[in-house]
Amino acid sequence: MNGSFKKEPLREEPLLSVRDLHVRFSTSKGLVHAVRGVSFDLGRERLGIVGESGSGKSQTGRALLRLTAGNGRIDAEKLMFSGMDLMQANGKTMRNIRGSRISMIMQDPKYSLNPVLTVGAQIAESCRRHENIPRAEAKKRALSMLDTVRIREPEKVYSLYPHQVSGGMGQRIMIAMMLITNPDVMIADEPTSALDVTVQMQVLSLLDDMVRERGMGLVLISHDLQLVSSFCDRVLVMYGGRIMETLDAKHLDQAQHPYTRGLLNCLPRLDGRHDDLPVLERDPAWLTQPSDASGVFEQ
Amino acid sequence: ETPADTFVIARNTADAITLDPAECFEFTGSRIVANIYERLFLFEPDDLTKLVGGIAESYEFSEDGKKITVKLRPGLTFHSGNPVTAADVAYSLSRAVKLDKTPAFIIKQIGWTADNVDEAVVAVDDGTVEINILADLSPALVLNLLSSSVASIVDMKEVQKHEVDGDMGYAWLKDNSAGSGPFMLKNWKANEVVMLEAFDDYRQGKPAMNRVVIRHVAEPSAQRLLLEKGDVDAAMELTADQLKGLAGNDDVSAESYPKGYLMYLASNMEHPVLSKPEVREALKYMVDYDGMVGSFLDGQYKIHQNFWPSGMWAAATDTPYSQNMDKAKALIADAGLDADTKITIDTLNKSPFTEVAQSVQASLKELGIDSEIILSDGATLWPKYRARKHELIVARWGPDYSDPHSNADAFAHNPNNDFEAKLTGKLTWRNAWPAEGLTELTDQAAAESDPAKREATYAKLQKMVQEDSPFTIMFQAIGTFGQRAKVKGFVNGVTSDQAYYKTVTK
Amino acid sequence: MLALTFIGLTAVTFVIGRIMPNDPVVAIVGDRASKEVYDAMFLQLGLDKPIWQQYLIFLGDILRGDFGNSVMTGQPVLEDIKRFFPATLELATIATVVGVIIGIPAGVFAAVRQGTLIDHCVRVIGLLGHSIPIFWLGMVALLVFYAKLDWVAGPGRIDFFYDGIVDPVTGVIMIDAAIAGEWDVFQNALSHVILPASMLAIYSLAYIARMTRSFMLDQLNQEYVLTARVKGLGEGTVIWYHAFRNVMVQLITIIGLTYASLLEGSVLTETVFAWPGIGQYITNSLFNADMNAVIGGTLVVGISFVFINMLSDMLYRIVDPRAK
Amino acid sequence: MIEISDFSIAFGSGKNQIQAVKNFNLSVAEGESFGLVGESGSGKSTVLRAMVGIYSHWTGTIRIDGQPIAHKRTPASRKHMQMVFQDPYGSLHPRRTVDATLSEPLVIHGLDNREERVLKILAEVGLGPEYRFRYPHQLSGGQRQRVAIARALILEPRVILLDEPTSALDVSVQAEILNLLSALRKAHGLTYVMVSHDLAVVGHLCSRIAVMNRGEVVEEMSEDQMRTGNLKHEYTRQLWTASHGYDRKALAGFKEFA
Amino acid sequence: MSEHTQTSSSVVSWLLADSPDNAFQARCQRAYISWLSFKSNPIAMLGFFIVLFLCLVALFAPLLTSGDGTTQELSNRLAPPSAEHWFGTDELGRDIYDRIVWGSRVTLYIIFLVSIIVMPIGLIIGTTAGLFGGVVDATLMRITDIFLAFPRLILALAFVAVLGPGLENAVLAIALTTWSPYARLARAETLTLRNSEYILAAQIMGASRIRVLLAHIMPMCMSSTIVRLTLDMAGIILTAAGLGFLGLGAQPPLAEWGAMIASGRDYLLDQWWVPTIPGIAILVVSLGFNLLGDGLRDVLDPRSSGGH
Ligand SMILES: Nc1ncnc2c1ncn2[C@@H]1O[C@H](COP(=O)(O)OP(=O)(O)OP(=O)(O)O)[C@@H](O)[C@H]1O
Ligand SMILES: Nc1ncnc2c1ncn2[C@@H]1O[C@H](COP(=O)(O)OP(=O)(O)OP(=O)(O)O)[C@@H](O)[C@H]1O
Ligand SMILES: [Mg+2]
Ligand SMILES: [Mg+2]
Repeated sequence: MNGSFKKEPLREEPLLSVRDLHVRFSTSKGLVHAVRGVSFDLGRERLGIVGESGSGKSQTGRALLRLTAGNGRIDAEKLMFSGMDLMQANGKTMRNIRGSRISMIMQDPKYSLNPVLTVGAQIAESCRRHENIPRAEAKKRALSMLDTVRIREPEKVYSLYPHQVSGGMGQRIMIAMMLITNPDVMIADEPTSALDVTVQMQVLSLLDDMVRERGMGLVLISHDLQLVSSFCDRVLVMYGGRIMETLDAKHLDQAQHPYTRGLLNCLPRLDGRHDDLPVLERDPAWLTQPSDASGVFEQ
Repeated sequence: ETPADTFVIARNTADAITLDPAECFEFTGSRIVANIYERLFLFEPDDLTKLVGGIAESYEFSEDGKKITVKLRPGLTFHSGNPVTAADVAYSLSRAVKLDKTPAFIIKQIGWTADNVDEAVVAVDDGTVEINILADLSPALVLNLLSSSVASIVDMKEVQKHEVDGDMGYAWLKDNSAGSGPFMLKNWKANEVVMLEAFDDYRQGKPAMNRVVIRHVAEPSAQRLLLEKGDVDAAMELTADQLKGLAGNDDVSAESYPKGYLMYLASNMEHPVLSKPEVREALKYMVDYDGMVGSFLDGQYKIHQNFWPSGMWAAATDTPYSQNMDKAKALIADAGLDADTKITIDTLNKSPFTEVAQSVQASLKELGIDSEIILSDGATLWPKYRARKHELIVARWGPDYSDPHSNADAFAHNPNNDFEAKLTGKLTWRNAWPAEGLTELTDQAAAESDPAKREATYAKLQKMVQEDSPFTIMFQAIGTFGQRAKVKGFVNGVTSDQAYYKTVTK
Repeated sequence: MLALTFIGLTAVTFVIGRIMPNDPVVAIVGDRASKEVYDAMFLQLGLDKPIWQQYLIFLGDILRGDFGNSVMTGQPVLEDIKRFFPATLELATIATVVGVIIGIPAGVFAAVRQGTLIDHCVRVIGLLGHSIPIFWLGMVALLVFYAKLDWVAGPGRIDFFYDGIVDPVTGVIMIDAAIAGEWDVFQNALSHVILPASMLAIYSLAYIARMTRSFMLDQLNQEYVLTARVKGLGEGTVIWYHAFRNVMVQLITIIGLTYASLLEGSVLTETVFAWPGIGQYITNSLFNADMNAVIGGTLVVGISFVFINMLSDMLYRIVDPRAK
Repeated sequence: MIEISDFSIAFGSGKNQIQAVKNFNLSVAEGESFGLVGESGSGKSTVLRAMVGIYSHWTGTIRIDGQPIAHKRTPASRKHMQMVFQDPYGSLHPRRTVDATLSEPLVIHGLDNREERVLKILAEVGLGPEYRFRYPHQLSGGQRQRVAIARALILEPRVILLDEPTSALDVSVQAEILNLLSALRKAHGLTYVMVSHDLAVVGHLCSRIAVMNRGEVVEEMSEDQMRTGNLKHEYTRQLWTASHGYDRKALAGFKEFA
Repeated sequence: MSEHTQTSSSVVSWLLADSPDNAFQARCQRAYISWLSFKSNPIAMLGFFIVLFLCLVALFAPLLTSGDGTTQELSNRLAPPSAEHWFGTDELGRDIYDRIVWGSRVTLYIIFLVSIIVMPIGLIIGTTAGLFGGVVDATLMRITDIFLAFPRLILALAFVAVLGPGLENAVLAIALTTWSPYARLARAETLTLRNSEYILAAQIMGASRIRVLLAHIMPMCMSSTIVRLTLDMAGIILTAAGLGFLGLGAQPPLAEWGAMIASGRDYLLDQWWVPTIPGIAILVVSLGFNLLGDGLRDVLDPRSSGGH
């Protein structure tokens, strides 16, 4: 079902390499350890991260951009991106990387677009920030980008405000905004869960095309295991801030971990009926038992 | 710093509503009118108790004392350049009567009405006016009445030029001037500033100050800052306490002058308790005269217990009462009050009325009478007073003109005590006190032409009011103001039209 | 909608004029007037007519721009208002502008550094500004900056020797002076206006800063701010270009309200600084039972309030694309 | 049990008028479980809301148990039909404990034995008595949804309308709620009308399904038809395809229906 | 000691228990949690202590003073602060400390009265307008607009003129001029609440509009109203003082701080303590309320706590 593109050799030289990533938040109720020792590599591929709510998917994604909320702290053995350890990078370097080399697509276009700026301005801003090009040039780029994400009347849409576009269109605009700088890595945090199924497919296909055409590395975060496995090449399954299992999307049915199996089984299926859906039984030992599961490329 | 030829005064001018002498009856307005207009007779700054001729050069009473023939000074001119003639005099007096604004009652006492005033005041020739007295008044009283600012002489030609719909220039004169006094009105912006300019051809010569500026400054503290800073030459509303604070500053001096205001405590005779003679008397013994004058009234008021202010002709100055709580308590015991007697004290929401009322309240408490103070602004208090709705009131009274009749009429004269009579101008009526016996005596005094007998009658009247009336007259006001040390010759008199800018030098 | 508010406003003003225990006739003729004079004025004022007729007459007069004469100043009320209102306008405008110029950055700054010392300082100073009895502060300010340091001019709107030099075009002396090119006058007027305007500015500043802070905090938690950061934008751009634009939308209403409430005139400030403003005018009129002036002044204040609200609504629609 | 015919409703007026639902017809038998699917904005919620009387400006007829219902509802007429909302965070009053939320309908309808009833219904939705005095913020999303279901059930209605009851929940919690719902239906013989945009979820619970698009029903099908993909309308097929996960090739044939 | 810690810790665990046993415990828990988050805000705590202090001073006024603050000692007027008169004496020789302490009662009284008038009026009008909409909304909001557009002092003066002077009437007048922004606030909030699902759920259950209004919407609008009221308290105290100064508020010899400033302001330059000490009292108390309000907003405002 998934795309045919896969250049195996790329796996040998990851775009992004994460080792032992931790994200901790200090709150009034004490320390929240949201991400606990996550390690993975990302090549020019589609990598999925799934897990139930609160399992640390989004925080993992954000940590890659070092955009954790003010009360949070990131620790990692290494966070390598194209030969650079992001853990050591200063604010300026990070800002230069964000948006231009690593980008992120957010979940809900309704909230993640600035309501008082035209969508065009928001798209153009991205490349103006990173490429220092004149306004007119930026606009041209933005228009062609809108065209690329298959928006029909780019000129018209360019001057619309976020509340004037539909959810699907908003998500395409979001994608255009993040793709305009041609980043190497794209993190998509539940990019379609606010959309209708059909629109969801269209947006995913768009992302698919972008990865294919531009050779990006894509991290797709979602809680829908079925969807992710049908779209991605590899899937990391997270629970309680840890990676439980890494799967090749093709071999989803061979998932070993009871958690992964639970996630799969509790979905109602279109083809075949259960009277009662199996419910996920969580085992506290999952959080403590040593796990060698990681998304690191095998040496 | 103020310019050397300009006299700048800081004052709360919120009361000024008109500068037309026929209508003006407010403190600020009267002071300004007195410097713009002249009258037939007036008091010069060198002796404020002696009435002298202003525009009048000489006068003569007829045999029967019913007619005064006045000769005008020759060669006087108005600000417009028009000569001052007898016709102007006749016009001015008749205008005041016919317009019939608030102060018109002063000269209407002479018996003048809109219908007869043209016959009563006649210009015989350019320099002679004949004045007929149509009421039972002594000619001495009439001269005093004619010295009040409602009898100011206006420039007939100039005023008539601005007449609209037969209003005798009423609309125009409100904020314009047409007089012959030492200053001309240059500019009046209500609640902001009044500017006067010296009149070159004034009969006594051009005043030293080219300009007089009266700035509206409501806060005494702000006035004081302006004065100490030298941005004004005089600050008119400094309290006595503030004057003490000026003591260390050699650039400024604290000044005072006697004022005509009396502060009194009055009881409504319709009140079942207050109308008891014992209670009334107890009030007079209860007041802490010395305590107040020795403290917060210090420098602002002095003890005065008669209805005619000292510093004026025929004023009695004895002060027989002082605080005597034992006597007061005994009187109250005689009156036999209920234990839960509670009364209200109305007064103005201004210093020192509040403080006086509080002192009264404290004394009452000592007598075992609970009381509540009701503070109001004038707009609320006076209508209440006029409607006889008060119980006790701490208020003040100033003479309308410089003759004892002015106050006798208020404190000792009440021809009809009925509520329907609405003699709201009389304090006797307001307190529902019939003033039996005193009313007739007051009429007699007004008509008496022998000055000695008049004086004796007024002495008697003052004694009577002092001994038995709803009024406990307590204090007479002292005007306090601050001025720059270099200012000389700024004279202020008992009545508000006795403020002289023409003698000021810096 | 506007007309409705206007009619309501006139009706309430009218009713207030009628229920005040002051006798409007006495206010005009004085209390020594004879019964005839009193009755004549009573008829002239139309007080014998039924109340609704009186109201219609009143409404008609107002629509013709006739507010009657003020007893207190002897002038047509409209003339008075033309004189006093610009003085208040001047103060209110400066105060609001200062409040905006200082209050907004302070509020933004506090929000961005939430919980730090700076934030607490801005908050406490803002709250202090809101809690100080203004006349007291005014007196102290006069004492310090005028009497002791001599940095500014004292009470009043302009020194009398500069008075009357420029023709009143707008009524706002500084503008008039600027138009006429009389820079001495301008400077004098400026030096007078600084202190009273600062007093009011402290008020508006405190309020604006506080509101800015809380709006900004809301906005900084929004997803789109994260989007902007993801794009690699600098902190300045994120705050001032992205978040602040949204704050501005909300601030417009707040600033409009502040401005409108300052236009009502602050009696205390105007009294302390001998400032001939509309607040003092209305209050004095009220104490002198000068109902024409009270009604006129109140109406003008009310109308300007409605007008400013309308204006801020309009501005809101322009700035906020969501409000069509 | 439920009979809706010629139902239409519009919002706004003049140029801004939106015809939310047009000529909607529906008939649900007693004890049946009926599903409504369709994309966002297709009018699914609107139908439910009109049925429970939140909107009153619709046209057409709605019959419950053969009785036509009036546009303005009386409290008594509301008792037999209750609704569960999509957002478990927004459908509980944040300032009221579970107990207060569950007792209120009893107070309104003057039922006695409140404590007993509350405890009983809590047990039924799988919450122990220890949850009785908690506030919504002390509950997880799934627990909140259970409370919302309990609230709907406490008046012992015969019809329950479910507006996307699981779409805000995690997959694992969704399973629990779906199980609970089907168990409750069996136990009480309830009639369900359930709205969702997820075909699989509707398919799991419902025996008959109507597909809505732009305010109109485009197709009605049985559960079996849906499982086998035996569908007539193009839009329905497209929806069905998309529900099977990402499929690039199929996408090419997608059309715009919105 | 140990016993004490034990009981207190058992109380705490009772307060923090996951599953409260009854409605009372649940309510206490809510309050306790709010208190905890409130407590962690030092500025708010400062405000809280100031207000608490005010209440204590008012409560124990008779114990804290030697007289009732109305005794005049004219021979000792305008005395500077000293061991005998901590805050000096005023123009009538009254002890300013005593007056400040007694004045705290008046201040509290004003606050109490205004609160119990403004909150219900603002809430009822605002929520009714918001919930019922249509003509009701239009009418109520026009009335609100008119009150909002009116110069406040004039309106207050007019009310007092009608009602007569006195502290209660002044408070009533203030309340009548203060409610309009509250109505607006409540209406705006009601509009957002009106379509929220828990309100719809209540309606579906058959709750009458009145019930929805009183039991569901009002409690939600309450906290923002309380916050706004605490923040407005400074202005209310000052307005009351202004009315007192104009003779329409507290009547002497009642010690009311605003009136004390007003009557003492002529003494600012020479006897600074006469107006300054009541000024500071007002400042501190207003500041206290403002800080408290700020803190309460963080705790009570549904947007900033709880929810999602
Ligand atoms: N600012 C923060 N302060 C404290 N804890 C936080 C903060 N942000 C996130 N967390 C906690 O971190 C954990 C992981 O959160 P994260 O957003 O990564 O979950 P997720 O897997 O993306 O869940 P979802 O599917 O709901 O988006 C959660 O338990 C969350 O409560
Ligand atoms: N109160 C309302 N006022 C105006 N328009 C409304 C209102 N309620 C719904 N609509 C409109 O009616 C249409 C149908 O809305 P409805 O909520 O029924 O859709 P839905 O199928 O439930 O969508 P979703 O899956 O997003 O919940 C939409 O276009 C919506 O904008
Ligand atoms: Mg997430
Ligand atoms: Mg819906």
